Amino acid sequence: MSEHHHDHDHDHSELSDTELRVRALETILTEKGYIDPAALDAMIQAYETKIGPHNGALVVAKAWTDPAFKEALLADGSAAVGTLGHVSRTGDHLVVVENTPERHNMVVCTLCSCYPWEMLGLPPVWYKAAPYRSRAVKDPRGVLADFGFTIPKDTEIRVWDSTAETRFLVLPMRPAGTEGWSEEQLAELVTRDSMIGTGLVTAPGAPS
Amino acid sequence: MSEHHHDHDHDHSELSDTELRVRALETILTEKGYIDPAALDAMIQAYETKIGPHNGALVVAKAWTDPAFKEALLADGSAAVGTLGHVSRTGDHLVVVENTPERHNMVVCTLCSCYPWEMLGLPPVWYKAAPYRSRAVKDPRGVLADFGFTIPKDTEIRVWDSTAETRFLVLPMRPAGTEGWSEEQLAELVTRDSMIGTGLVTAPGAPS
Amino acid sequence: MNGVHDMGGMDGFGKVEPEPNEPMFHAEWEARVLAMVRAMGATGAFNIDASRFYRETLPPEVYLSSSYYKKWFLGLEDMLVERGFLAADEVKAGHASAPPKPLKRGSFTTNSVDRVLTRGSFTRPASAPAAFAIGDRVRMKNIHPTTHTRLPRYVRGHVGVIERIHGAHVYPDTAAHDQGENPQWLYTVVFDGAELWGADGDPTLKVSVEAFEPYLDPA
Amino acid sequence: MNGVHDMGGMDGFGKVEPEPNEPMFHAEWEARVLAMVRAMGATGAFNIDASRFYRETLPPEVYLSSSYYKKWFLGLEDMLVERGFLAADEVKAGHASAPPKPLKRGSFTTNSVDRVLTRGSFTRPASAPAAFAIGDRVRMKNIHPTTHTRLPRYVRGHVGVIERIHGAHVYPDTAAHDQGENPQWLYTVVFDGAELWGADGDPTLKVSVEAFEPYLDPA
Repeated sequence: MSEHHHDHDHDHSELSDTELRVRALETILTEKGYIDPAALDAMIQAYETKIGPHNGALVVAKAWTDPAFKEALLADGSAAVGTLGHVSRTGDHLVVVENTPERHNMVVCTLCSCYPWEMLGLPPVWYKAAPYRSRAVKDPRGVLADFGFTIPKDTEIRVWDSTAETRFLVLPMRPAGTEGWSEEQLAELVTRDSMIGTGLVTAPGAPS
Repeated sequence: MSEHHHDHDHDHSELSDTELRVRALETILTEKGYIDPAALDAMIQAYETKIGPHNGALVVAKAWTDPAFKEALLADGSAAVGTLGHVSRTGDHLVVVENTPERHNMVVCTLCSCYPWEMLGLPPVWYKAAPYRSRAVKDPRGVLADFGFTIPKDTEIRVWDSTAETRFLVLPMRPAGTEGWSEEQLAELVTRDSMIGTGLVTAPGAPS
Repeated sequence: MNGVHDMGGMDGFGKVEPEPNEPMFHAEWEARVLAMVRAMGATGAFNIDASRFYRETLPPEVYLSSSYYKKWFLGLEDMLVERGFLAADEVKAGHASAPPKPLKRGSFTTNSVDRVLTRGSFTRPASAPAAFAIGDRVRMKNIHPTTHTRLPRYVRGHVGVIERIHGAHVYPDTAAHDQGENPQWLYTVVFDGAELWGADGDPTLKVSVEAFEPYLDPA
Repeated sequence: MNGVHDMGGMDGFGKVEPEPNEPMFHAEWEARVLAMVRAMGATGAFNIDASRFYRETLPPEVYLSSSYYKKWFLGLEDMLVERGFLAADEVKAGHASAPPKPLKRGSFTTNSVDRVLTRGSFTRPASAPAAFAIGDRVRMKNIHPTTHTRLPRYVRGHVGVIERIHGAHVYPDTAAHDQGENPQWLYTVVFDGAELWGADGDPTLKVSVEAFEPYLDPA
């Protein structure tokens, strides 16, 4: 049972209570002159339009097709991503970790919800909820089973607990059958979960 | 904030929901022939009348006045209590631990609510609740402060975590000014909390 | 299991709140729950370790927000359904509709009350001599079973001293899961506060746990 | 603090439940809460470490039963009241009635939005050379502060290996409590699964944490 599933807020009367309290707080902050509600609108709009897994997908596709970029990316994620005009605001602390047939990487934040917003957007509910946060570091194969996949039993599983301001992006394995594809085509294949380590990238029609 | 304070059952509608569910379960168990409700009545009546801290208080008072009994009690709590006609059903696993000017004992069950029922009755809500269970083993002096008292700062504090079926009874220090008192008089002074280690025994008019 | 029930050393639960003149029960249903748990235990439907495990496996937010007897009730209901003494649709209907399951020690009647009021013994014959003696230094094993255990997290990996030996007792780690009484030597192991809590710990603190032999390594 | 937020390695929370086509927000108020937290942070009313600490100190049953943005909201409200940016009676009334408290970096206006969208840097000049090198074995200290820390319980006392060095970063343990940025070297420390979880652990598992130098002892 996920935290979300149990959320008391899903009760309608409590939902409206929360809504009312949130509105009241915004009213007070506005009346105090601390914030301009229009600035909140603009911020929310930016989150809804500018960030998201498409940013990470472009970085992954580029790494798959440009060996020099990949090398730079693994050496210093922030610096390498900074060289791409279309992906911005990555911050200084991006660490990119590469999946290989020998090692599968998975990212968690056991203490709260640290996540590479600039690369992947806002984290999904499950990433911030107790089942994932509690089990990822102890039973990652059980967690992957909840996502419906398994990895070979002798593959190392490396779990990165994001306990500081470093942020981790998994570079998934490029699927077979995508030789000669363009960066744009490849980027279409890259899912958010594959960059967290809770999914694999598969090509349509290709064996996963 | 205690667990009790937050108890959702205190909401009236939820209380009646719990009541209804409890009654339904008893009905089913009865209809199945597993239990006789009259036997539950008899059991509850026995708990309400036969067990309670008066049992422990008698043991403590006896130990204060009878050095041989005290020695036997500290060596084997169950055996020593078994020799007293008026205190029964102690079980095999009673351990009595003595408070001295050098050492203050305190009993907790961090994992659930283990407690010497036969000596002290059913445990109070606070004993079974998270604040006591979580803090007793790490910050016992803070816990004692919640009970409104302190012990000298160089007195050893020994906390007994009841993680098995052994049960612990604290033998508190006999208060000054009670020389010559009878066992019965002394037993009146002995509080439940003093036998858990979260209280001291004081004599009326005597310095605590 | 590493559940929220294993709360020794946790912060954030607030002050202890003693209740003056606390009644034995805060509602009549609490007494019925207590009595049902004791009665069904006496019939042999479950042992004390299993009943603890069912309470521990309540959803953590339920465990933390429910009163004590509410947890007992929820654990009892789950346990009786899962072990086939009740059907989920009977619970829903509030009435029995299927035949009972045979009880190891028979129904709980007024004749059984006395037996419940006398505390059972958990001592059993030992199958081997005790591996440790009073005064021995031991390190608590770093185990993380998802099943029932009585080794709290806050002492795992830490070094203590054997202070008392209680004989061989029923082993909760197997008994909770109907894997037998599997008696094990039981010890009181005492730790310095600083060993458990580091430099910030109370220097006058000593904490003991009751530990079964399989929890211990020589240190 | 040893709070319920520190849940790495805990059992009993059930399955992970991915939500297909999950929306960015599940209600409009969630977006407002996110924006208010980011905006008030940008005004200098609090830093990210303080905001985490206020969420961690919510009552544990509230922490576990509230949705993510509900926790953000509750933590924000507590923090603004406790730091004097709001009065409790203003919250109750739903309107401001007292003069504002001056903000370190001024009001949050449309001109401030861009600044929030660019992630800040937590790197700071180091005051001393790094005490550890890549490949060094280190033991995580057994600390149990009641204040904010980023050293999770499940690695305390355990031995790992320094794998990466990230430079000196703002130290959350002091920054959360307005005791300064106090920059400390930050390392990736990697552990074998068996070191953390014992014999029952997944033999193919390795887990790393990001650990500040004060958390580490040579091993």
